[in-house]
Amino acid sequence: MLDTLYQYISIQTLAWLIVALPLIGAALNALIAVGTAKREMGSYRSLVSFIGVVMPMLAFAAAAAIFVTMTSFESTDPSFITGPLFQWAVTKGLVIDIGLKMDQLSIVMALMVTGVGSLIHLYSVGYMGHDEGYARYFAELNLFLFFMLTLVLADNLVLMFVGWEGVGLCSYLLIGFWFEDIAKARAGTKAFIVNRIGDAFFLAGMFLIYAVMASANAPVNAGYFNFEMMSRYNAYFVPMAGIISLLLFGGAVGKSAQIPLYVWLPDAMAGPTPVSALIHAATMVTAGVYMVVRLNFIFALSPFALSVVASVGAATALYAATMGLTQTDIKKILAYSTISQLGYMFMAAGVGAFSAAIGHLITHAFFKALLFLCAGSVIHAMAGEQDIRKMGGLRYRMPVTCWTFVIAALAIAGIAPAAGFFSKDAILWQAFERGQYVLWTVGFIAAGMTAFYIFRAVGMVFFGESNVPPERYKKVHESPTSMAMPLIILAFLSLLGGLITVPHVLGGTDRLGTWLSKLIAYETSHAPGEESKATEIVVMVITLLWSIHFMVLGWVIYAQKREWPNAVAQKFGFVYTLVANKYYVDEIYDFLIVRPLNWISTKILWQTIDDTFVDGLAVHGTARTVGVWANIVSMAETGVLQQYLLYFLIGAVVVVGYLAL
Amino acid sequence: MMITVHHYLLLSIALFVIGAIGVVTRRNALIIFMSIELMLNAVNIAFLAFARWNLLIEGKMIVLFVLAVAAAEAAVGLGIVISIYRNRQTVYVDEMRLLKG
Amino acid sequence: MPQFAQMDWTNLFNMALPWLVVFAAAVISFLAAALVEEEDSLVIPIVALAGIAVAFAVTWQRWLSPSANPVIGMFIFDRLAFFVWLIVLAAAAIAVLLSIPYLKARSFAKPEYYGLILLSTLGMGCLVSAGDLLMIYLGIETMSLAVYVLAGFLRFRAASNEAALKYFLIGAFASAFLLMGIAFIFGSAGTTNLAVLGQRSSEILSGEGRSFFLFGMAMLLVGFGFKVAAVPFHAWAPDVYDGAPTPITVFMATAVKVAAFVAFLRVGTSALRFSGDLWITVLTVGAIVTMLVGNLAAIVQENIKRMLAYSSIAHAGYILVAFPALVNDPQGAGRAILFYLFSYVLMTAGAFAVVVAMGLGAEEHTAISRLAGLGKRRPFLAAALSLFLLSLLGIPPTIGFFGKYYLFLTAVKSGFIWLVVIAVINSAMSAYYYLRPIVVMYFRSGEEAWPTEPMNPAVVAVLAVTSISVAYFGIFPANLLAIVSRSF
Amino acid sequence: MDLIYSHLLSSIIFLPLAGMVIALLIPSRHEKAIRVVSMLVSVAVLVLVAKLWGMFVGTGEFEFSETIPWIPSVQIFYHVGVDGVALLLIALTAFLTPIAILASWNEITKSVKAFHVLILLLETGMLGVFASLDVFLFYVFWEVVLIPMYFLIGIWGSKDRIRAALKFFIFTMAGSVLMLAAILYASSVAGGSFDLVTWYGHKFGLMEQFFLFGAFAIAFAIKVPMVPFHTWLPDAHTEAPTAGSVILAGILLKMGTYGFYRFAMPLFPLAVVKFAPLMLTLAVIGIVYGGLVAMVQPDVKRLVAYSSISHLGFVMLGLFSLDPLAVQGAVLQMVNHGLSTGALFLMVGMLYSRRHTRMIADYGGVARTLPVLTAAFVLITFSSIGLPGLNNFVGEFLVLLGSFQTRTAYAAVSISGVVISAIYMLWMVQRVFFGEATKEENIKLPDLRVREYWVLAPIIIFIFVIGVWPKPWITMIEKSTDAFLTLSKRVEMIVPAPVPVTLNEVKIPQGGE
Amino acid sequence: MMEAILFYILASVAVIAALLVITRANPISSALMLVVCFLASAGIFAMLGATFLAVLQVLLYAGAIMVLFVFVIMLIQTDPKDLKKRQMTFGKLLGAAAAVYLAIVLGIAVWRPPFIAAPQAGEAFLTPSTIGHQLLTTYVLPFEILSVLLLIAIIGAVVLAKKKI
Repeated sequence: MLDTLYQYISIQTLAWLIVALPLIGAALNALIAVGTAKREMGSYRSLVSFIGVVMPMLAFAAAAAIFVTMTSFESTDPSFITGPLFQWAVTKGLVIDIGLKMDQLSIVMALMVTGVGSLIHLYSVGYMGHDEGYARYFAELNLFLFFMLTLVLADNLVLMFVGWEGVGLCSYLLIGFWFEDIAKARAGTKAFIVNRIGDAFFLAGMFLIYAVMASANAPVNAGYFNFEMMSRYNAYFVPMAGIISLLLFGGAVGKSAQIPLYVWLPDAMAGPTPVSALIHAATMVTAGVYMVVRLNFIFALSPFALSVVASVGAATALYAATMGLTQTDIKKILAYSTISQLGYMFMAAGVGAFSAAIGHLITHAFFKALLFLCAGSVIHAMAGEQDIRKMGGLRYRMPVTCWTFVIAALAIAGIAPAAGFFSKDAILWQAFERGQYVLWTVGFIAAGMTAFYIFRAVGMVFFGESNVPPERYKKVHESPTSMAMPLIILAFLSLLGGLITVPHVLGGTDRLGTWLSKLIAYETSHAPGEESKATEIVVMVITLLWSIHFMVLGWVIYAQKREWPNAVAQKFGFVYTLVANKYYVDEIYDFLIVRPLNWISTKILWQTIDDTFVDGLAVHGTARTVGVWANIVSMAETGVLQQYLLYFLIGAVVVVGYLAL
Repeated sequence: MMITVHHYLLLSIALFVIGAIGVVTRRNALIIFMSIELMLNAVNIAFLAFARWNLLIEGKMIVLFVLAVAAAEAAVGLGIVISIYRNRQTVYVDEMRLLKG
Repeated sequence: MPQFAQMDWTNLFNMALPWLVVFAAAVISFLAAALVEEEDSLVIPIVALAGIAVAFAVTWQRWLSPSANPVIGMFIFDRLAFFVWLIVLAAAAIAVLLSIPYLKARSFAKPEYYGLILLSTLGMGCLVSAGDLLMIYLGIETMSLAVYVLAGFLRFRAASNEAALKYFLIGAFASAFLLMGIAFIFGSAGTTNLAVLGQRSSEILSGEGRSFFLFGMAMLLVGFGFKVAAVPFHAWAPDVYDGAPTPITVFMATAVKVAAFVAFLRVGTSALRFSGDLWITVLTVGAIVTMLVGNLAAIVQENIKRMLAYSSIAHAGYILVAFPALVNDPQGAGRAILFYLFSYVLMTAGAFAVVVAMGLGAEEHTAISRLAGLGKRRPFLAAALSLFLLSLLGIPPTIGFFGKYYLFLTAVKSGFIWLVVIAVINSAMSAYYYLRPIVVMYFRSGEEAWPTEPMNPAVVAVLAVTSISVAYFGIFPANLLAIVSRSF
Repeated sequence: MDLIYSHLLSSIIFLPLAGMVIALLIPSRHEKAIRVVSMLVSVAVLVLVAKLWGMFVGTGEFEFSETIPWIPSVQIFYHVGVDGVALLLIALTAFLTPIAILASWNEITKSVKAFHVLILLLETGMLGVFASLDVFLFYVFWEVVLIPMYFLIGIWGSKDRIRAALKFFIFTMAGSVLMLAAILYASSVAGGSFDLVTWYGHKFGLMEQFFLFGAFAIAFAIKVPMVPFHTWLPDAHTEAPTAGSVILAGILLKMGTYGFYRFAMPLFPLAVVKFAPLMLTLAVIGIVYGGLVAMVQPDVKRLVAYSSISHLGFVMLGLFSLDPLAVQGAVLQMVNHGLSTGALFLMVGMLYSRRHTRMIADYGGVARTLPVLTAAFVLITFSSIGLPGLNNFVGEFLVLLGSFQTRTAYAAVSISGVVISAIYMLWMVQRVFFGEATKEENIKLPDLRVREYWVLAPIIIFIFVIGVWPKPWITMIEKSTDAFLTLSKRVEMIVPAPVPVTLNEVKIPQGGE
Repeated sequence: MMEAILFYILASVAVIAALLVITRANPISSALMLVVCFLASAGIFAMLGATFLAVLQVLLYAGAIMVLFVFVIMLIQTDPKDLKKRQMTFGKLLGAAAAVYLAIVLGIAVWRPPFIAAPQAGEAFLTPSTIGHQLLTTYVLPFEILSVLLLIAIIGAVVLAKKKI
């Protein structure tokens, strides 16, 4: 069947189509959006849905076709590049092509992005069905896919950066989608700005890469930023690898919401829930992880940089998990959970387990998207209510949502055999195996917390007594098919997605790891000896039991004994307040950075330096000095003739005195 | 005791400076004008002294012209004084401060 | 001294013909005054204008074919004299033209007026072609005496009286200094002839006559400083320009100044420049102080006549910037000065012409604030004034810019870069006050529909000629530059 | 037609002047006719520039050069010609002028004739500045630009316009008179010639270079404007009418950077070595400081004005880092800033014409009432922030990339500008457009009119064109910037030799490393 | 010796008279003192060999011009009581000081050796006929200009001073 396809269209063109289709969708929907601005959309609504949903699906189909083709390649390396569509910049010393790189990593990402993306688009048809910004929504969402795919498929760093910033743009637009709520608009602004801080580091990293490539005398024509070229001249990166890696990681910290730049992500929940699912859970936020893995050949050169990556990841994983414990907003819980899970991924990358990072990235995409979509379904049903304390017992009213949510919760909690179990276990095991016991311990604790907070949510939302006012409770209903369908598909994936990473010890083949192994420069793929096999199983079981324990605990407490937590909270009042207020980090940033910056800019830079000194003292001061002298000189012209004669005489005396003496 | 050109020049300078002092110290336009006449007179002495010592006739001729010009100036100057007196009933220059600044 | 006995009378007549024409016109105008009955008859100004026109044509012809032997007695009939006299005649014509409506508006069209302008012009003719200090003195006196009278011509106006008195007293005082200077130069050099002085000055300066010579030179500088209104001998200028009838102000600011500068230039190139450093120091300091005082005081003026008066002081300062360069590069500096004088006359006359045009009502309004809204009411008048002011400011492509440029270029070439830096900073400072009338005319709206009088053809003619020249020679200065180069 | 083609460059320069004369001849009550004529003339200029662009080869030397004796006795010639950079800026001028005229179609109702006359005069001045190869000619055009802009601000500006106009004038004048002194001095040591190409070949002494560079640099730095000579800019921008702001930000500021590019740096390379740290420091200060001050401005126009200071800091950083990429980036940044900031001012003008206020606090929530305007504004905002794929990114990226290689520390600090620009722009957008429309006046506003679409569309198209495919633009200027670098990096100066004053076909050294 | 005595007498008279000119409150006194000064100067003129000019000085200056002055003074000033009191101001002091300084400077500049007596021989004695000859030969041009000057003076004085033209 594919052969027939390739008679009409080359595989390169197909690759381009993956990127182009969402762009076309975005453009068309943008036109509709502008055309119907301030008017009723009417029949355009179905056109918008059609374009918006079909384009990502087609892109997914194209990606799938390429993936199938790649798996059937007989050579050891199935990757290929599309070659430049056009040259973005060519000058002496700089060549940047616009080209795509289809390799094992990028195609997996593309599949995930288009796949999950399509589902979420489909979900959005129902979720956003009555919004007046419908066309705008789909335009922005399609545009997001375009940029995300650009980011993923780019064959060079600059193009990747284009996607990188582009997804930031879309994130900004979509977070602030309901811009009339100033808090939402503010959240969008905050997200973009915090991301920008990371991007600045990213840029600096790119410039250093350029410097390295230039010093390596790499052939300019191929492009200094080309991944292929960079990996070929890998050796030259040795002296600078640490700093470059850290700078690039700075970018990842921003995009993937790690300490200390994670603050935007909880706020980003202001966007429509499908957006949170797609951008702030499944795809965009994982771009940082993707970038680290993509450039693993540089990161791997610097153990120090890797250890920083791992430490930041682990710290974030634990830290965010603690905050997840106390949140009462369902989306916020998921947001902190996302931050925490991203921490895991970085921890994996940091210990050198790049493929484990990607594995968790993929499974996380499934179950976290699912969690968000379920949450969206609940919120939709609850007419916008997001506080889990005002929910409860919803399983009777919306069973599909409930049970898919539980599946996703199992997955994220790492309960076998759901997807999360395998991927998370891989990370923890890799840390343990490489002797990173501290990291492992942190990850282990965080895993328990994860299980606890997610089942806390399950318990409070779907089980136990309902806190919903009865008349409202009656109105709660299951979501329409267009929304339920993606839930079911994702539940399926969350349940079975782990199969791609089933480790050898459990009789699996770690398909993903094998698939990616070509690209990973430094994965100490220990052929598991007998000893470690046993250890691995022991560790695995311990982790599993630990997670199950907390799962049960969380469910019991919050579904059955809801009075307990308050008692605990009162007992540990200070700690609880601290955590519930997210450690006051937003306030601290506000106090330490935002306010001082504002104050300095206003009072010192603008009013003091600019207005008072430069403009006031220097500019107007000069003018005033001139004015004063002008008045003095003018006053000397008193009108009295004798004065004039006096000036004359004095002048004459001076001239004569000077000349005659 | 020889009288040299320097003596005459000193006299000339003395008269010139006295005239100048008069010009800057007096307020009566007529006296200022007279002081100026004093200065012109001093110039004439200087011219004649130089003419005498250089044996040049030019100096004396110039004095002739200066005398004539001074006369002409006197006519015009007094005309101005009269016309201003008609308007303002004063010849004191410190009262003429219409124009200033 | 060249003996007069050997003089060729025919040659003299031939050369001095334009002078004679002006004199004749003056005499005719006095005679006509006896015959014409009505006061504001146009006969007398027309006679004056005709005389000036004929003189202009003849002078131009003389400029084209100058005599091989220009020195006649105490006169030098060279191209410089003819060129400058052309400027002076033009300025006189402008003064006459502006006077017609001005005097008519004040019902004081006395017939002697135009004759006095012509005689003063004649005095300037002597001044610009003077080859002898005595002739310079006489020229200055002839010129000034008439202007004293003209300044006080509006006898019924206190301001006019006051201007005349101030001008006269300081003028006489300055003449005494000038004369004293001449006396000492005569005493040390034994001659008052400029050419001879030029030949002998270095010898005198190294001999025992040095101190007398320098003393004389200092006094002479004081005298000229008064005439060109250089600081600190400038104090009379704003008051006199302010109080005098505006057409006479034009005459003083242009013709008198040009003639005085050219006489100064002649003296400077022939004799004084040999004193080298002393000359440079005095003139450098003088130039700086003059520019500064002129520009500073102009900033706070509320009266456009006074503002232009200070502006003309500042411009004297700019011209003085080129004087130190006379020491090394007399030709270049002289040409630059001449060019600048020409441009200065055009733009100053133009600007004052607008002031005259504004003052044709019952009263003369010279407050800058009265210009409010002129841009709307009288777009052409406002545009012309803007053009002149911008030219005075030195914005290309106006003649004022090129003039200034050429002037400063000469100074820089002779190494006076810091002087030029000060000058250009002054020039920037002058933007303050040159822009003010423009601001008022265009950016503020005036309620009254003033001035009510229609434009007078004479004023229109002056404005047309000056504004077109300012623009044309600003863009294409090459031809004018060629004329100037052949004149010096 | 042949005459026009054989003197294409001069035709371009003086066509607006001819248009000005025509406009002058039309009686002022025929406002429509005046508008149409001005529009047609400016479009005709654009067409001719397109023709010029088509004929441009890009050799790195001056093309289309024309030399006519002007004031031969003082060696002043009418000498014009363009290299890639000049052509780019000429194109920008020709592009923005019709847009400015169109933008004023309904906004300007007072003294319509004078307005268009001045705009056309301004266009001639600006084109002349970019095309002059004779320093005297350059100075003339440089000053000619001053007057119409002064009037534009002073007559059609808003409340505090008089003070702003005066400040603009005196600031610029103060700088340019020093430049005049420097020009005089340079010509007197360069054998009296005013020809730029001759000057390029002249060896100025070390101290001479310092002083001359200083004088030129002050004049240009005021125009750019670099901190601390910038305070005229916020006032001028704020008070100017929309068209004035567009031209001021879009083109006039580029005259300063172009001055550095064309004169101050290649003429005085030794001084560049000496002063580069200072200039770079000022540039970096400008980037950060301009951004931070922009952040806290309560007035949209002031905000955009301060953002210009920040953006032009990047241009200066690029020029003075003397790296090929950075210089190319700087040149592109000039154009990009012209487009984006021009568009921002246009849109602020559109807002102003609806709401008659520039204060951010008076807006809020207008996105609902003006969805399309908001969309366009956000787009331009992101262009200004430097979103990849839009025009500004190209310039900023190249500047930072290049300067990072030669001037790492400065570039590293400047990267913060990337963050700051996001802060002030997005914060402003948020406060102006988003949130609930609480104010009565903001609820009923008409969205973009057809004319306004036409005003914005060309700019938006070019924002995409340059951002998506910058290669042709870079190719066009590459040779020229190489030549610039060769000249500006002549630390070992050319052997002093009497320079022949042959003005035709004088070649500047071919670029290359 | 005789010359010296004469010189000192005349000089001191002239200087004292000049000082009185500038110090008298009443312009009439000043005018009279000025006449005295002019007469003394005429003596000096004669000593310097310019007898004709000395005569002219007496006739023209001390005679005609001073009479004119006195006329004007009488014309405009009726009562000596109206005379303003003289006052000492800083400006006047400064002016006087400057003038005195000028005198010192000039004195130093002038009082420099060699002090030589006037040459006795070859003095061109200025007789009226010499003057006439000179005026119509060497000085004919200034002479003509002088006539213009006097014309201006006549007309000017009339224009300014006449009550009604």
